[in-house]
Amino acid sequence: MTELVKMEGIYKTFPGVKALTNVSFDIRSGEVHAMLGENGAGKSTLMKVLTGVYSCDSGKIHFKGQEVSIHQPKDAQKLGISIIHQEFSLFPHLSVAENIFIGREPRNKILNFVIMEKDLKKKTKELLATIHLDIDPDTLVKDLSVAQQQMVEIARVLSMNSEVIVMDEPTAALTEREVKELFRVIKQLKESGVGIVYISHRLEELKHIADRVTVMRDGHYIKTVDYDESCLGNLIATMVGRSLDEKFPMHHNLTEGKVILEVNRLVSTGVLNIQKFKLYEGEIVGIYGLVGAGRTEFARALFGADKSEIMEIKIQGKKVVIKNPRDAIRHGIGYLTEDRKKDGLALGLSVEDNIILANLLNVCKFGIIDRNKSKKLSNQYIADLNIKTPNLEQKAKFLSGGNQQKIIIAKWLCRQAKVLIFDEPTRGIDIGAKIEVYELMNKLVVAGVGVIMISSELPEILGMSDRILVMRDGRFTGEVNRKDATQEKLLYHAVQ
Amino acid sequence: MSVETSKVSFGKAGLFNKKIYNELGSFTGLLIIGFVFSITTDNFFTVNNLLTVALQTAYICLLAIAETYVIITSGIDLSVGSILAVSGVVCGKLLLAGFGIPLSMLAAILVGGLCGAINGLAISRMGIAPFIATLGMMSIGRGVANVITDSLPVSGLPEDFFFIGGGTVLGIIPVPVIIMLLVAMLFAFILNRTAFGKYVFALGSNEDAARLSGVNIGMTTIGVYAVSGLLSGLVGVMLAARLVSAQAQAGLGYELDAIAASIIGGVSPMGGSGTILGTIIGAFIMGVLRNGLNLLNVNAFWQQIAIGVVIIVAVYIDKLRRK
Amino acid sequence: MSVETSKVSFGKAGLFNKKIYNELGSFTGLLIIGFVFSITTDNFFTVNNLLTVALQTAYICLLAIAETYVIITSGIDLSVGSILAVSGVVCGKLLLAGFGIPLSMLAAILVGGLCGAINGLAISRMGIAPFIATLGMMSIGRGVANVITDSLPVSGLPEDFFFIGGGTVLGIIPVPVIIMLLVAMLFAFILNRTAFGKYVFALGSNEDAARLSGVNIGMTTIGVYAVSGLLSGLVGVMLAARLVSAQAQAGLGYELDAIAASIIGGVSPMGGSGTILGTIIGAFIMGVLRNGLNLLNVNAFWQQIAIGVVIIVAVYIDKLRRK
Amino acid sequence: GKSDTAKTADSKNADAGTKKRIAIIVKGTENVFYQSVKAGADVAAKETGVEYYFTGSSAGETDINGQVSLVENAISQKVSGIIIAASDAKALVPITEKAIAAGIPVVVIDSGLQTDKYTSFLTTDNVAAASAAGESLAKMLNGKGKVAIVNFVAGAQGAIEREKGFKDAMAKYPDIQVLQTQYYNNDKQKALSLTQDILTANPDLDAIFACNEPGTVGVGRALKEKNNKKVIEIGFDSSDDIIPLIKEGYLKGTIVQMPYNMGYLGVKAMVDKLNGKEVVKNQDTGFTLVTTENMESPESQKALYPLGKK
Ligand SMILES: Nc1ncnc2c1ncn2[C@@H]1O[C@H](COP(=O)(O)OP(=O)(O)OP(=O)(O)O)[C@@H](O)[C@H]1O
Ligand SMILES: Nc1ncnc2c1ncn2[C@@H]1O[C@H](COP(=O)(O)OP(=O)(O)OP(=O)(O)O)[C@@H](O)[C@H]1O
Ligand SMILES: [Mg+2]
Ligand SMILES: [Mg+2]
Repeated sequence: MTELVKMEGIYKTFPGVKALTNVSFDIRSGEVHAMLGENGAGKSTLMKVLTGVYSCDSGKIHFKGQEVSIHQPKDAQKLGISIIHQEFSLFPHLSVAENIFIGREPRNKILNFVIMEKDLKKKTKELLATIHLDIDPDTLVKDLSVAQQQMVEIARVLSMNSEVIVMDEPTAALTEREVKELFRVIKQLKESGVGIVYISHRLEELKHIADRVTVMRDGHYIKTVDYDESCLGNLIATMVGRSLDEKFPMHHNLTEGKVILEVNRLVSTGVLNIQKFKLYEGEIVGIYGLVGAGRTEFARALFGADKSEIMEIKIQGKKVVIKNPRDAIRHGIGYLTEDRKKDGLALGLSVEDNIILANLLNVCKFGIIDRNKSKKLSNQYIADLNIKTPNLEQKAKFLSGGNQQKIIIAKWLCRQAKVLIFDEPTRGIDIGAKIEVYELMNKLVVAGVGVIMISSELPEILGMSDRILVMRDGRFTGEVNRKDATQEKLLYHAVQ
Repeated sequence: MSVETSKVSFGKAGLFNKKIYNELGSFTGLLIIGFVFSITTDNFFTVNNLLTVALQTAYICLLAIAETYVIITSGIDLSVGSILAVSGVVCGKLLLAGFGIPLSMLAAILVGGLCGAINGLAISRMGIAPFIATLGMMSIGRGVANVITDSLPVSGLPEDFFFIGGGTVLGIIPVPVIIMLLVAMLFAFILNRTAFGKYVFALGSNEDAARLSGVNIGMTTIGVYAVSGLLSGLVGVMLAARLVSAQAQAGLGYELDAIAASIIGGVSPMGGSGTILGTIIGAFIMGVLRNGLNLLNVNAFWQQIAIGVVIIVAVYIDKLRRK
Repeated sequence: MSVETSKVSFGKAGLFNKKIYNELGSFTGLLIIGFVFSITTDNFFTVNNLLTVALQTAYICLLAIAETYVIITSGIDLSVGSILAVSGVVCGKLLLAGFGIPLSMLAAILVGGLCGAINGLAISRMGIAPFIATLGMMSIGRGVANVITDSLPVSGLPEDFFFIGGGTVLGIIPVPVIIMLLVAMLFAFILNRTAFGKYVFALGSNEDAARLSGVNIGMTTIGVYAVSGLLSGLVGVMLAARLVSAQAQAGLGYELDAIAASIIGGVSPMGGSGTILGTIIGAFIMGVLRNGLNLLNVNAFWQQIAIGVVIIVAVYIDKLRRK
Repeated sequence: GKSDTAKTADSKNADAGTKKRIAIIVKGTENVFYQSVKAGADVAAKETGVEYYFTGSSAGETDINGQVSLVENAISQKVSGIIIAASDAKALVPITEKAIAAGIPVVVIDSGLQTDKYTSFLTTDNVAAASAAGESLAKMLNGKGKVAIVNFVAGAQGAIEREKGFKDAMAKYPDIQVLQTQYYNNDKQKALSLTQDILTANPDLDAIFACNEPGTVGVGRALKEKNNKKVIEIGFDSSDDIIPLIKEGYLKGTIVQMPYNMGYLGVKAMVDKLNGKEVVKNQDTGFTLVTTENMESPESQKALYPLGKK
């Protein structure tokens, strides 16, 4: 195997943050090089340096033995290095075909500036077929589901025929089925000699694809080892600086709590048809399903974020009307959305403002904010959730992906909701933080909160839920108890 | 056309847009306004008047096409009115200096393009917000036009020059209308069928992503504002031709009309979407409204009120239909 | 002040902003401009002239505060100049009808607030883009002011009324300056220290996230435009008082000055950030510039050019500093 | 308009104490009209050896507040005298009175100011001039017909006066019908479009009265585009664009003011006042009605070419 890329002594600082300190890294052809590290460890930053998004303060990059300078994304593209970014980088108003081939459209031979629409569509169709994605190339990206969008990003990178492909948490927005598809593609790429960097917080994925693993911590390179399943525990310990005994902390299941939320009918034509749904105090209900099963739609309808035609629900036995998120929040529901950038965070505002946003009225007297109270609350959750931020005033957009996710969790914890809907709550957060979140959930349910956890990660669903509901086509197609639950059963209901 | 068809793509519906259906809403609005005036006045629905409206609106259409490009990138161009004045007076002075009509026009339009490119440079290289950069140019351009002419009309231009701004072809179709249609087709083609057009959309849809995809943000921005400047320059030359006299005061306040026409025609003020056809319809909604109210002899002050109300209502109806 | 302090928060730096440091850039710009004029003219740096500048700028400051709220929500308000005119003439008519100064002023300001609230309703309930909704109101308001007065000046107002717009306190400090400072402090407080203020920022930063966090988008939008209308109404009343005569033509074109002042003062045209202090500095940059160029007797046309250039340069310098 | 800057810039420090400086504040420096005022002032300034600066609100004729600021600036500069063409008859009163109280004499030109503390007022009598235009039009129409008025901006003092004078004249002829006044906001293109629309709406229109230079040109060009010599246009003001229209007969007559006189006599009056001489309080600077017929007469030629024929 030849060495494709070698990065040496990379340093990068942001105002107030030393993101990378003397990091070295290499990529060989035909390998999958996994990168592990806590949220904010500097993984994405290192890859952004490699792909020209950021310039490093100092350090060297070699490509196929030659020193190269990469100052902008174009430079990397020219060398044949491409990346699937952790944060979506698509154009919502452009079509799938245009998104995939932007900057590299098939052009008319004579009038070089004219795009050949037919060729573009044909090439897109062929490409989508190779990853078994059945969408019309003319669809606007804003009309796709999150998972479909992620697949479009993958298609775009594949279309570049690069020699090095960086995948920064490609599976965070995917479900089991697409993940399998992705792994198939990765194996093909490997065989054809492409070097792949694979960043993920879903450690169980590594066993399917990883050849080598590099661990980073706090902006430092820690070590690189050949992957081997037995070393995983060791790696995690290196990564988080302590050993984690159990992946899914057990919680004390209160048998027969009171019904806290009862949905009798929730209908939205062509999208949702829910007949019966109950959530008990102190319970975690997991909702599983494939992409497009309608889980997010269920959560949004319940929260009043989308209009539904029929909605008969009771909270703590009382009939309530929820017309908008404000009503839902007033009745004690909280909703952690699946796409933190789109509708989770106000990225331009400070960490503090984001944390207290849903809870402003409780830190206000006559509409005036009690600054001390607000600071105290924010600091408390920053400590509880171990959020890495230089200070309370830091803008949310400057935090790493995982820490952003934690801010949203903090927002709803701070609101002290009775019913919490977590849509993909651990998307993109590191193993240590995941366990913190799980422990938090446990603490919440012990305090009597009911949690609805939507997740595409089977182990998480199996490990955390007291009860699991499976959705398909906007309906519940099965219910399984914790002790009877197996992967096979859930998948059976999901595709039945 | 029923609502169910909303998801059907109309295939290759000409150069204007892939989905012409989107424009049906504002087009219906235009038809309704036209219909009302046809009934309430004797003279609205006559060939003569309709051609007059087309002529009056052609100038704003051209400026609105410029704004469409700019607004799709999520920018704004406040300087079109001033650039227009600069190009107009430059053209006038060159004509007086004896450079001949084609050469003077070309040079004047290029001066407009240059002013636009400077806007683009300030925005992309200096990182100035489009509102400020073009507001600056609005002030500078007006000042330059005044300095060039000492704010006196540039008159004594050759009468042949009139043809560009007010002449007719086949004895009836105004030249500005023909110019406008040709320009509209060209710029619709560029927007929808060329790489530059896609970059314009990409820039307005998600600038970060565009940068990460290797789109040359700087050149696209400069290009868009240069286009806006060129079109403004063209309009400046045409307006000067129509009066056979160039004024430093020409086009004062036209930027608001042009921007309004684009947005009424469905260009998203947040960027990322819009069509040339829609923009032209938007310009005609405003033009027909002004013409019709004049024909109705409505008091000038009530006209202001009516125009404000109709603009809002027209956009609202279009909004409802899109849902 | 060295660059290293950039991370030091100035703690409780008054009501204006948590980090007054952010404003140092534009403030330095203002000082430089002032310094240049102090050297080049005899009369710029005199108590009398500085108070004159403050008086001249107070009105635009108030309108710019209104725009600051609106632009932070990523909106725009083109109607401030027209609303100002409506409030001014309403106040004048009420005074003539004998309602007394306090009552007439209050009613006129509330009329302004009402116009603003209508803008807010059109934007939040009808989903009209702010540019269009307020453009409509700009036209409607001007029309209404003209209809009310038949476009004749409303004169014969009580001479006491002058105090609000041109009187002085302690024999020297102009009343409008005092009003402006009080309003600025109040609105800075609201923006930074109340739930409403946070909602304004949240709305501008990410509307979807704000909605899902329980922010009442509709009420916040209406509130913001109502605030803008109230402040415009206040300015309308003050301008009428200064002239002891109300005109339907008052405030024509002031919206561009107000918007420019906010953006020069660092309000992001994309929404989500901005401060009242910055805005005031922005307004003063424009005000000092105009005053200084007048004192220098610069030809009006070259003034236009100079103002355009300085605006761009001021924003650019501020931009560089923030990096 | 470049000379004034240069002149004041280099001589300011040298003899600021000795030389008298006058501020001439007009409604808009961009207007041909005020350029003629300036031409007159130039000559008078040379003759009398004073210095002056020439300014106006860059926001245009309706920016009353802007003009107030310009007067304030003049006061803080301690100029020797102020010559003003006021944007508003009442609004400018407090500030000019403040100037007078500060010992700065004020000469008013072009547009009236409702105070009697000024030194002298030199103007065209807008009402009389427009009325004369109306009378001559009525004669051309034989006292019968349909007439439109297009005016420059709603609410401007001059606009109100000219409309009033014209309408007063029309009121004497019961068979003349006057349409709603429409406005073109000083934009020639808008005046042109407006005229087309008025003609479409009123095919039987007999005449149009345009109230200032841009309007007169716009209306004239609209008639010329359609080669329409049937509709009689009467205008106000003169310029290089207007003169050919009269020659060709699209414009039957126009009122020519004497802005040059305003500038010339205004500076003279101010200098007299500063030298302690008696000054006439109200001076009519006069007007000439130039028509296609009389345009070659010496009087008309002088009115049309105040700065001399080029
Ligand atoms: N543009 C930026 N400005 C300021 N700080 C930044 C910026 N980008 C990243 N950081 C900081 O740099 C550090 C490394 O971030 P990075 O995104 O590389 O982490 P990561 O390892 O990818 O984490 P995650 O697993 O959460 O994605 C973090 O502390 C982050 O807050
Ligand atoms: N903005 C949108 N416009 C149109 N269709 C959409 C949109 N968002 C989602 N859909 C469609 O609605 C259906 C339900 O999507 P939803 O996101 O609720 O699925 P999910 O079960 O939550 O899956 P995911 O894992 O993708 O979140 C899918 O068919 C999806 O394509
Ligand atoms: Mg990352
Ligand atoms: Mg989902």
